[in-house]
Amino acid sequence: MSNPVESDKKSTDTAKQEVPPPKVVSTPSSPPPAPSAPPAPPAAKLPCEFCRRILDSAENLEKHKKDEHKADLKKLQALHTLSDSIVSKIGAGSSSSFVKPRRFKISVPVKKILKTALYLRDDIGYDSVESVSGVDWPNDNQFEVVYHLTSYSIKALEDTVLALSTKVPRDNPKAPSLESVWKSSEYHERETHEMFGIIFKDHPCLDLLLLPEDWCDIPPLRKDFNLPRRTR
Amino acid sequence: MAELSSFLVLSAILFSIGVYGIISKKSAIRILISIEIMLNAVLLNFVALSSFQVLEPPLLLTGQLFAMFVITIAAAEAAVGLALMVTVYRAHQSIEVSNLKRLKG
Amino acid sequence: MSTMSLSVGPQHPGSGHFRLQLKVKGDIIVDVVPDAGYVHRGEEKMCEYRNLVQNIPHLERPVILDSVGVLYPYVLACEDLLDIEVPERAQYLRVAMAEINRIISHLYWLGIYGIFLGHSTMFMWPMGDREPFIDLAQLASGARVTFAYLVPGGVRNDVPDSFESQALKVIRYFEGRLREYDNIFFSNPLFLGRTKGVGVLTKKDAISLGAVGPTLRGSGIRSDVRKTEPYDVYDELDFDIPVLDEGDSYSRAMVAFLEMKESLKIIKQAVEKMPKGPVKVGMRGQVRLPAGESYARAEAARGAMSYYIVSDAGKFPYRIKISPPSFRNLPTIPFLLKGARLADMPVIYWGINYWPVEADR
Amino acid sequence: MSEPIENVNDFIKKVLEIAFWVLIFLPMLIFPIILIVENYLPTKISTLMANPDPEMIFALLDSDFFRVAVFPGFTFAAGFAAFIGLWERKILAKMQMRVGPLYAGKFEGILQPIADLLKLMSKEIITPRGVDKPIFWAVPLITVAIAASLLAVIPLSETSVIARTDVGVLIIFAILSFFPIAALMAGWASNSKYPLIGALRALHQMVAYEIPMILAILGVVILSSSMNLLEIVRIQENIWFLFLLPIGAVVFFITALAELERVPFDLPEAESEIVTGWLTEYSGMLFGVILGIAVYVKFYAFAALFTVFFLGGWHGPSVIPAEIWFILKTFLVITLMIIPRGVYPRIRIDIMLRAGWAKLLMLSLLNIFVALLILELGILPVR
Amino acid sequence: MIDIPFLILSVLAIVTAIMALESKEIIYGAVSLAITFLMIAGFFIILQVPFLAMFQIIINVGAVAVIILFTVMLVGTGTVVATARDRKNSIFAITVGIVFAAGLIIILSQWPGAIRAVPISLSIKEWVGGIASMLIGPFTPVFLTAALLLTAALIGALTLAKSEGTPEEVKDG
Repeated sequence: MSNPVESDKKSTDTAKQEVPPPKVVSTPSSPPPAPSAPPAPPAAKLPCEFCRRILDSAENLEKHKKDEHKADLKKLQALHTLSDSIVSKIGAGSSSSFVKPRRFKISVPVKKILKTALYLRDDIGYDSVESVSGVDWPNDNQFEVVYHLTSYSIKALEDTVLALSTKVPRDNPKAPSLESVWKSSEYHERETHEMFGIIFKDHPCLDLLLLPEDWCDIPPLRKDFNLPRRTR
Repeated sequence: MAELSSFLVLSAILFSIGVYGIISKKSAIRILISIEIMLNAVLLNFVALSSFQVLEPPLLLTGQLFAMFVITIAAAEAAVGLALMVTVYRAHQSIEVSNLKRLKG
Repeated sequence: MSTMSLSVGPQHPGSGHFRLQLKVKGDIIVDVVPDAGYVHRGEEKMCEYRNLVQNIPHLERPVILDSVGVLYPYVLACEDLLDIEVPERAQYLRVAMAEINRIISHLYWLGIYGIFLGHSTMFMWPMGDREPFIDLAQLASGARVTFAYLVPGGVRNDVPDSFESQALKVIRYFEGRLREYDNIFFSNPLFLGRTKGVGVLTKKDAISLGAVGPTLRGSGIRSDVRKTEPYDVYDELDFDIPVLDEGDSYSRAMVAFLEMKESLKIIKQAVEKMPKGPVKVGMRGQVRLPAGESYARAEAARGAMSYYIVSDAGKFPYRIKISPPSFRNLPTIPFLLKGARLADMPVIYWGINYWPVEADR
Repeated sequence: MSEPIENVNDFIKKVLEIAFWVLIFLPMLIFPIILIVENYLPTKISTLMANPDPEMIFALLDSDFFRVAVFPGFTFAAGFAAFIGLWERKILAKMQMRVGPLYAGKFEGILQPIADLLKLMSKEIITPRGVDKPIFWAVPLITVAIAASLLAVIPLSETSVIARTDVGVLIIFAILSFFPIAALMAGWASNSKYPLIGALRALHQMVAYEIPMILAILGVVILSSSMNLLEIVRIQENIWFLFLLPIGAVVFFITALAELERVPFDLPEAESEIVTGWLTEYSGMLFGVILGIAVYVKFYAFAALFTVFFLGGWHGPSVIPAEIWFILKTFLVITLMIIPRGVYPRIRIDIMLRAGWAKLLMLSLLNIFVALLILELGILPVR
Repeated sequence: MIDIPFLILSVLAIVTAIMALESKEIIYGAVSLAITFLMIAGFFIILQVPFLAMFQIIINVGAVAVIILFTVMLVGTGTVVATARDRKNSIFAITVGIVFAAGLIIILSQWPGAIRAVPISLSIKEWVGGIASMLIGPFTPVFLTAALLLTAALIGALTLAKSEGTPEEVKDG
């Protein structure tokens, strides 16, 4: 039985060569592709301390580590341009929380999340949701819903994970369900709903998944569901 | 050994049980069962007569040959009858002979 | 033909702690409602009341089969937040243990797959062949099932020096056994008859349903976190990712089977290339995560697993979100079972390698 | 008998029903006792005990009752069946790199079958609610009876055979047709979903595989031009039918596996899908009787039939007595029938039906053609 | 003297025949019918025709009774409630049955013609030879029409009972 595994020497060194700027699918309404930034001279102003930290440690390493660092730096810059282009595309209210090597986070107002999701899936190429997590911020009275997106179709974005987050008021937590954009987020959203009480509008079936049918307590993962006081 | 007449009497009794069954029973399956009983009564008659009677060699075992034919045809008839019953049940949800009045399916 | 509702319940020998409500018309499954949550223990809530190191034993409890695979992303996420560099030897040890655990988990799955098909030998052989690997893991970590071997910053203890020779012996033994598995099970005409063309998952559906692991790679998508985002020393080791295109139960089983061959290669390289040196970074007693958030993923036996840790520099982590591979494979089960035959239900269900405890957390 | 009797009609019905059951079971019980009391045992035993003279013992050994009850009959078959149970588990264990039953009995678990029987006897027999009691309790009895009735016709040697009939092969076909009835009654009486599916599957499988089996045996009957099993074995004096009709042997082997519901075809009690099929509701000794005794006696009977039809019954160099030859050959066939359980998974119902109706039927027709060809060319020594 | 086996068999046959019709549940009816067929096969053995006895068991007990049991399971389990009209009807049926039986017995008991004291008992070879020669001789057309009729019945039964189609049809149906 011929071994169906084809040796992929080729793919191990893709991580090494220079990552092209994100291939933007040419849709008429897409913004002008970000200019492929020439490797900025190290002295130029660097947007965040991660780049500075990589630069400081660049000097005292031997030769082969150095070009690996150069590739990391270049990819980091590519991520910067990508996240800036997304933020500019969405416009008001959205901001890029951080850009780390291979991870970057963008927070978006609730009203625009559906539009952003469609844009991210069709134009940028993030075609699958890895996990949907709710985070409870009681002191600024908000729930934060974070979608972690990854992409199978585009090779360059394969190792990056975009965290798309939006904030929902704690008293009536309503957020549009992105099940129509990514089918795989259905069960994740159902679980976030039963754990936090966030209502996802027009979700196909929003009843309890993991909790028992007769669960009548407040959603368990909220901070005011204080475990020690309940179990004593 | 039992003589011919006792066999004939027995098959007559079985046959009349079959007749009683056909007349009095409502469920189609009971009617099919009574038909089977009548057929077997006739079968018994055939074989009894043919083994007690003496015919010339070429036609010696006609009765038993007929018995074999009767058995096979009875089996085929039972199969078709039951297939009919299944389709009737699927259409009317019941095989009470009394309420299978309407002609349409 | 009226539809009969059948519940492949939490007690059914074919489903584990998980219920599938099937509507069956004749021999065809017409409607499937998965009912998870029978063994939900609130892992994420428990994490918020334990510090960094106390979380390790209870995080690996749900998946006793693949405890290193489950802990790997948690440890990577913590190191990302703590921003510490794991020593070289610890990275090799972690990779070796992860691959040993992958083989243990795949063998368990292959065994149960055999008994589902009524093939008792295919159940007995893998169960027997797990033992040498479990002994190898016991040699390294001291435990047979829940090793708790990975800690943020490296591994708990160094391996005895007989580990390398023992590992090479087990690898030689198992390579011979894999050839026998191939001609007894995978080219067994009745096995092919039962699994070929059953529960076909196309490439597009695999992506849209968010399948991971052998289910994804069985449908022709080359995506394995060890290759797409190499963590620790995976980029220095030479191994392949088996990918098949048919997407039926046979190709999922074949992908898992070939992965075992690759894992053997990885363990051999890791054990031979392992440099001397410290096995963990001294935490100097501070087990507080600095403020910030991190998201890490690793390739567990059943597929890509990820942890999202948010911390506000308090005593305990503020929020830990676990996204296990079985939970992400859950939508594929009803999708594939609709329209399948009742006799194919175990072949499809267990082909997806769904582990109820891991999905419920 | 718990319903109160309202009117005369019910009373007559109840009397008739009791009369029916008495008339059915009375002859079954009394008849053998009459046979024993009148002809053989009590008088002979007392005199035998007094002065055991060999000639009376030989007369006893030669009597029909001994043949039915002991040697080629039920006790021998049950003992052999118990041993097969142990032998099967031992072979499977060796194939699967494990040890198999070890602790019952000194030498490698030799007493394991007895241990199983005792364990099953100690288990409580639960008859679930809503179960149709008379039929539920009758099924184990019927299964054992049918399985044992196959032994009446199988000749172990020239002398030790129970029934010397000219229609031996037809009797086997007749008994074959009883098995589906037992499965259906068990499935129906258990009054629950899984046994019903199991019973229907058993029915489909047996009907689909009975016809190729009958045609395979037909090939043998054509060659030996007689339906008397003794005759069939006598003709295989110097050449076994296995070499003349290899296709028939293969078809019979496969259909025997299907009839016995052994692994490639054990759909009716497929554990992972429908929990032990039509046997689900049985527990304790009821289960023990069916699974312990009836199934293995049937297994021995089919292996013995294979030896009679294709391996030339008791023929073999006369250094060993005929019966031992027969037992050795049956033992070989049993081992061959056990091996598929270790090698093959279960096949799906539609593959099974398609294989049964299309492929095996074709093979058995081919086999009949080969048999006629051999008859024409006169390869067999003319009788 | 009336020999014991014949007596037992005939009593059993009649009782099981009545049970087949009168039993409460149809399942008992089907089982008693199978036993009746068995008794008839017993008679054939008494009449020295073992081949036909086995033939009867294979076809009637093995196939017909199994199909009836199968259909009863699938279909006919409704309990039949006996209304007043039924009781009147059954009394009428019993009288017709008895009259019929009496008539038949009177006619059949004085059966003329050369009657042998003991049924002929032929060895299997002569018997099969006789049947075969008749089949090839005067009865060939009957034999062929029987074969045609059987295939027609087979096809008819299949088309009648064929309901839902293969998995594909069920899925989109």
